[in-house]
Amino acid sequence: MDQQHALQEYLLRLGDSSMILGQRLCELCGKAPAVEEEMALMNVALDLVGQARNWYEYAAELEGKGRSADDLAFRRDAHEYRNLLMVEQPNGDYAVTMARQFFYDTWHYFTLQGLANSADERIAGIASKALKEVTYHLRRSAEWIKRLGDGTEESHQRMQDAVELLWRFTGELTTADEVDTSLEAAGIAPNQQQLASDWQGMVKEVLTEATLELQPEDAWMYMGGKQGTHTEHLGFILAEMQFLPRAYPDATTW
Amino acid sequence: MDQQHALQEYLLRLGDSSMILGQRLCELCGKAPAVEEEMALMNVALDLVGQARNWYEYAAELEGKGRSADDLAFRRDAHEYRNLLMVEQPNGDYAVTMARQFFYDTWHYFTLQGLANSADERIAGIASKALKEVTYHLRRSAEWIKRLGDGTEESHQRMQDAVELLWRFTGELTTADEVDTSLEAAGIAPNQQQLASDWQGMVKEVLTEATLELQPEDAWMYMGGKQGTHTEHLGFILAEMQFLPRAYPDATTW
Amino acid sequence: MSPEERNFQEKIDAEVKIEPKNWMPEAYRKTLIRQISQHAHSEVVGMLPEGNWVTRAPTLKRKLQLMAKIQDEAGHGLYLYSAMETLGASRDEEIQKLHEGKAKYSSIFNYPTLNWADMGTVGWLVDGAAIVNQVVLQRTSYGPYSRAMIRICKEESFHQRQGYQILLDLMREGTEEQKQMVQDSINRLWWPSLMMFGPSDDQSPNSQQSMAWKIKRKSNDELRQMFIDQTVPQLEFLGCTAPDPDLKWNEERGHYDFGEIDWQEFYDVLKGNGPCNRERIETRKKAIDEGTWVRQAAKAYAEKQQQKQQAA
Amino acid sequence: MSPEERNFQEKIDAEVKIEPKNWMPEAYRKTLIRQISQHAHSEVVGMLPEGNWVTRAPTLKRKLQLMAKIQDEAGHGLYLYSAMETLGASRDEEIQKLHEGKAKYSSIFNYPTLNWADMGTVGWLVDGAAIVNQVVLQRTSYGPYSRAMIRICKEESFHQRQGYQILLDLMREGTEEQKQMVQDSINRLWWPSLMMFGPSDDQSPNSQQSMAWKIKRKSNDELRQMFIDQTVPQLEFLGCTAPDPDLKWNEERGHYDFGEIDWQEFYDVLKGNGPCNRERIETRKKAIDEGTWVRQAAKAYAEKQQQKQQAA
Repeated sequence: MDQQHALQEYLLRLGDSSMILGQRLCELCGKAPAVEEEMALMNVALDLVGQARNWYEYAAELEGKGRSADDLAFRRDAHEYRNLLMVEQPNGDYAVTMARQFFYDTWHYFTLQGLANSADERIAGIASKALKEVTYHLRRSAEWIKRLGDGTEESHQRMQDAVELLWRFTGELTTADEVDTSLEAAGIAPNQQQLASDWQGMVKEVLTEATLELQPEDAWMYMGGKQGTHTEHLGFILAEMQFLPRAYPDATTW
Repeated sequence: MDQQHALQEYLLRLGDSSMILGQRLCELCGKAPAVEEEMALMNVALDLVGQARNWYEYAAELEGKGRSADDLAFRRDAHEYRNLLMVEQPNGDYAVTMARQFFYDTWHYFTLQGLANSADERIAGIASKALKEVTYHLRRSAEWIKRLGDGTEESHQRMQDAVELLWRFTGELTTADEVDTSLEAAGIAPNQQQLASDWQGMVKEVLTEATLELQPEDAWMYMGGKQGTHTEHLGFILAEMQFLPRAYPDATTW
Repeated sequence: MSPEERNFQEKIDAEVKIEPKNWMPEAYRKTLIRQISQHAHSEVVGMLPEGNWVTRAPTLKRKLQLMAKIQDEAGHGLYLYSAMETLGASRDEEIQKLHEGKAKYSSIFNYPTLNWADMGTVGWLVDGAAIVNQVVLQRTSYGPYSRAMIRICKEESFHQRQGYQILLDLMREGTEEQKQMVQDSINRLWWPSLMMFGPSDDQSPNSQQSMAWKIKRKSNDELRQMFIDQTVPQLEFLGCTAPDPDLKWNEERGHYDFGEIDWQEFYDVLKGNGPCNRERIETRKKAIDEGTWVRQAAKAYAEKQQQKQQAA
Repeated sequence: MSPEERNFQEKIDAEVKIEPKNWMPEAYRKTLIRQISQHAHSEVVGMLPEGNWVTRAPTLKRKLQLMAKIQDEAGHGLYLYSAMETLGASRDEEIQKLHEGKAKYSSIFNYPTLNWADMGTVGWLVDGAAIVNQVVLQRTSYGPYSRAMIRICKEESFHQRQGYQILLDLMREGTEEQKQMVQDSINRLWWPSLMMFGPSDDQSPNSQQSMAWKIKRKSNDELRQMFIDQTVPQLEFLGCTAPDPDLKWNEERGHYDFGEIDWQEFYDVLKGNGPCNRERIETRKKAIDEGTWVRQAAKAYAEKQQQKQQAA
């Protein structure tokens, strides 16, 4: 795989994953369990969409076909999206929202930590800035895993169910494909084995502290998002998110 | 108001109302309370979308701007839609689904009964055919009002709540505006006063038989759909329904 | 063999249909209940991957076609549950088993529908594979099932042609993007469609008895080969390819050769580890659970009405 | 007048802020609790009409702006609830009143947001009207409220400019359809924005005492006129019109004249009969009700942690 193509794919994975998770969090506006959470969720979402914009801008420049960051966000259909399946899963109850966030934040944190030392300076710059934000995201979601896992009987059960529900989407977070490994070889992407073991270590630590049962390591895993084969949810997300640019194709400003 | 314009508006009201209610029923696919209901709901939806197509075809011809029935369905944004607010309301529980259906079916039935004698032959033809279908729709939804209203304590309460929830959207069914009255004067649309009193009579009869409390006649009413000012729901319905034609504007066939 | 049993088997051998009131071996009854209920569940679960696109159908014509197809499937479900009930089985109990993961349905519906062309491919390949199974089942030994199959096959054939037409229109008159949708759809659904015929014959332990009872009339591998042989020319006519490098005509056998099915995936999905197993069952379970009060109300109302009539 | 009361009023008259620990008349406290909680509720309910478009914002830039604005509003809500709590009120109880329809919030949020331009108009007109109110409230007599207002006003002004910029960009560089969105949006939100200042002075019984206490500092009609006077030139600069044929400059008064507000609509919406009253309250109630187990868990966890620390 040529490096330019791999890089292009990789940037879309980063951008799309942040974008779609940000969009899912936007859906919760006005629906969070407390006003503090309204503010925090929107804050995290804002960071994520801001990061998505940075990745998209770089991807658009690299592509050099005159597409803008907005075009990448609003003019690609589901099969062209490269986000992780995890982030497109529905919000569910707050245990699901937070379990999804934690699994993703952990991946995001270690990925950015690696990318902050990327041989690609533009990537290193974006990642370093994002890492500060995501450090907070991870601290927050890990805290919620513990609160709900080790809170009441009801919250424990809900969080255990959420972990079990989402577990099948975690394989994609720790499984490298050719894009990942070729960029790792080029010093652009982080060490994939390290990333997987860091992810597993953090998840194990937090779930254990939260008195939650770990899931089987050999569990069946649902993958494909990074390569563009998604779950049925993504199409609906995009239909809503992209409505205006698509309904008013002649509009050049908004 | 010139008659051509009024007729154009009126046809869109008929088409859009059927289309949007058909779309709402499509959302229930696989989610109905029994397989018999799956079949019946899809059957009603199929009738409605079929009728919408007939009204759209006539509206498109009348307009004479080269737009097709599909263009009318899939290329107009919310403010151009002329459906009744009632039909865009969410499915809710089955009591809400059925109360919405019954209020609309009653309006639909008496409207079509009038239109079957329209001075406009094309309208009379479409309406006569649709009336057969809608006679069944009304029989069915009235039956459900009674079943749920006079079923169990729980179903009675749910149906009473549904009637109360949706009542504010019934004013639009029985309130004529200039479009309605000018077409009535031309012998094209039915007698609006008759329509209102027929609607009220039928609703009163069925609710009473269903042991449901009638709602106050002077209740505040939410209107505007017929004139293009909708509730916040319609935009989301259209974003989903229109995604493909809008995302692939160059496609001429599907 | 008891006289009843002998009489039963003689009827079967003579191609006389077994009817609900006839004596039948308990294993025959159980096998049939399992098979017909699976088939009924498949019709109902099969509405979900289509329901996923019915709100997004791109034209009025296609929307109406898809709605009519879904309505037919609900009808098939009802028809099959009725056939099953003639064997003394309870619909509620069988549905309960489905929701508990104890009853099966066609694994193909555990794959997601990810683009509009899937509505064509599901009609063409999935209904196509179903028909290959069902055409043979029209001659199945149990009367009500056989008659259900005759009726269902007719409608399924219509759906299949309609599905193929969707793909043909997209390939002939579609944009480049639309053509890619078709190929992408075939790439995703090709192998799962071949898996619809079940495990290969040497892995299919129950088949022999079913063959003797004429519940089944051809082996899984025979049916799979029939399907491939009829489908490949249609595939070529579309101008598409299958995601199988080993697929080629074998002059000697007079059949198409094809690659090995990924049996690991087959058994994974069967065990519940398919892309949508969880969602499909949850959706169905939720529908029936949340509909409990509705069905109870309908029952209560019917009883009240009956009492009123008796009192009058 | 008791000595405390005299002392209190003297402070007020001397523009010395009242602080939480100072003595205050019970009616002053109650009036403030009502006013600040209404204001806090308005910030939180006010997120909903914007939340309605945040998933559909048309560009990354606009999406980020809208998200930041919503985040600010949640912050304002928290800040105001805190100010309210300094008066001894309970946030949970006040929110309970909101959900029971006993507490008010700004009626403007009972109108739907129906097109993207509403995200501009809400910023320009709605935040604009809020600022006119709030600028005066920066000098309100209760210290924590006054300080909250100073901080909030700064952010609101930013939102207002941003909202106006959305409209200006659409009017200057937008397509015909986009310009129509803007005018349509103004047509729908113009009158409800004017209603934000409350009933006319002769219908506003509580105002006089509030003025004396300097909780309020200008009358409803004065504020409304200020708002109109500052807004009409901006409207003209946009190249849009107001849905008010009586709106015109009165040389003599040095103010704009404007038509009569539809007070029937005003009181209808106040009573709960606005387009979205029901949905807004239901959404908020659902969020808080469904979040009960989450808040309970957080509390239980915090207690456990505390116990562990004490044990250690």
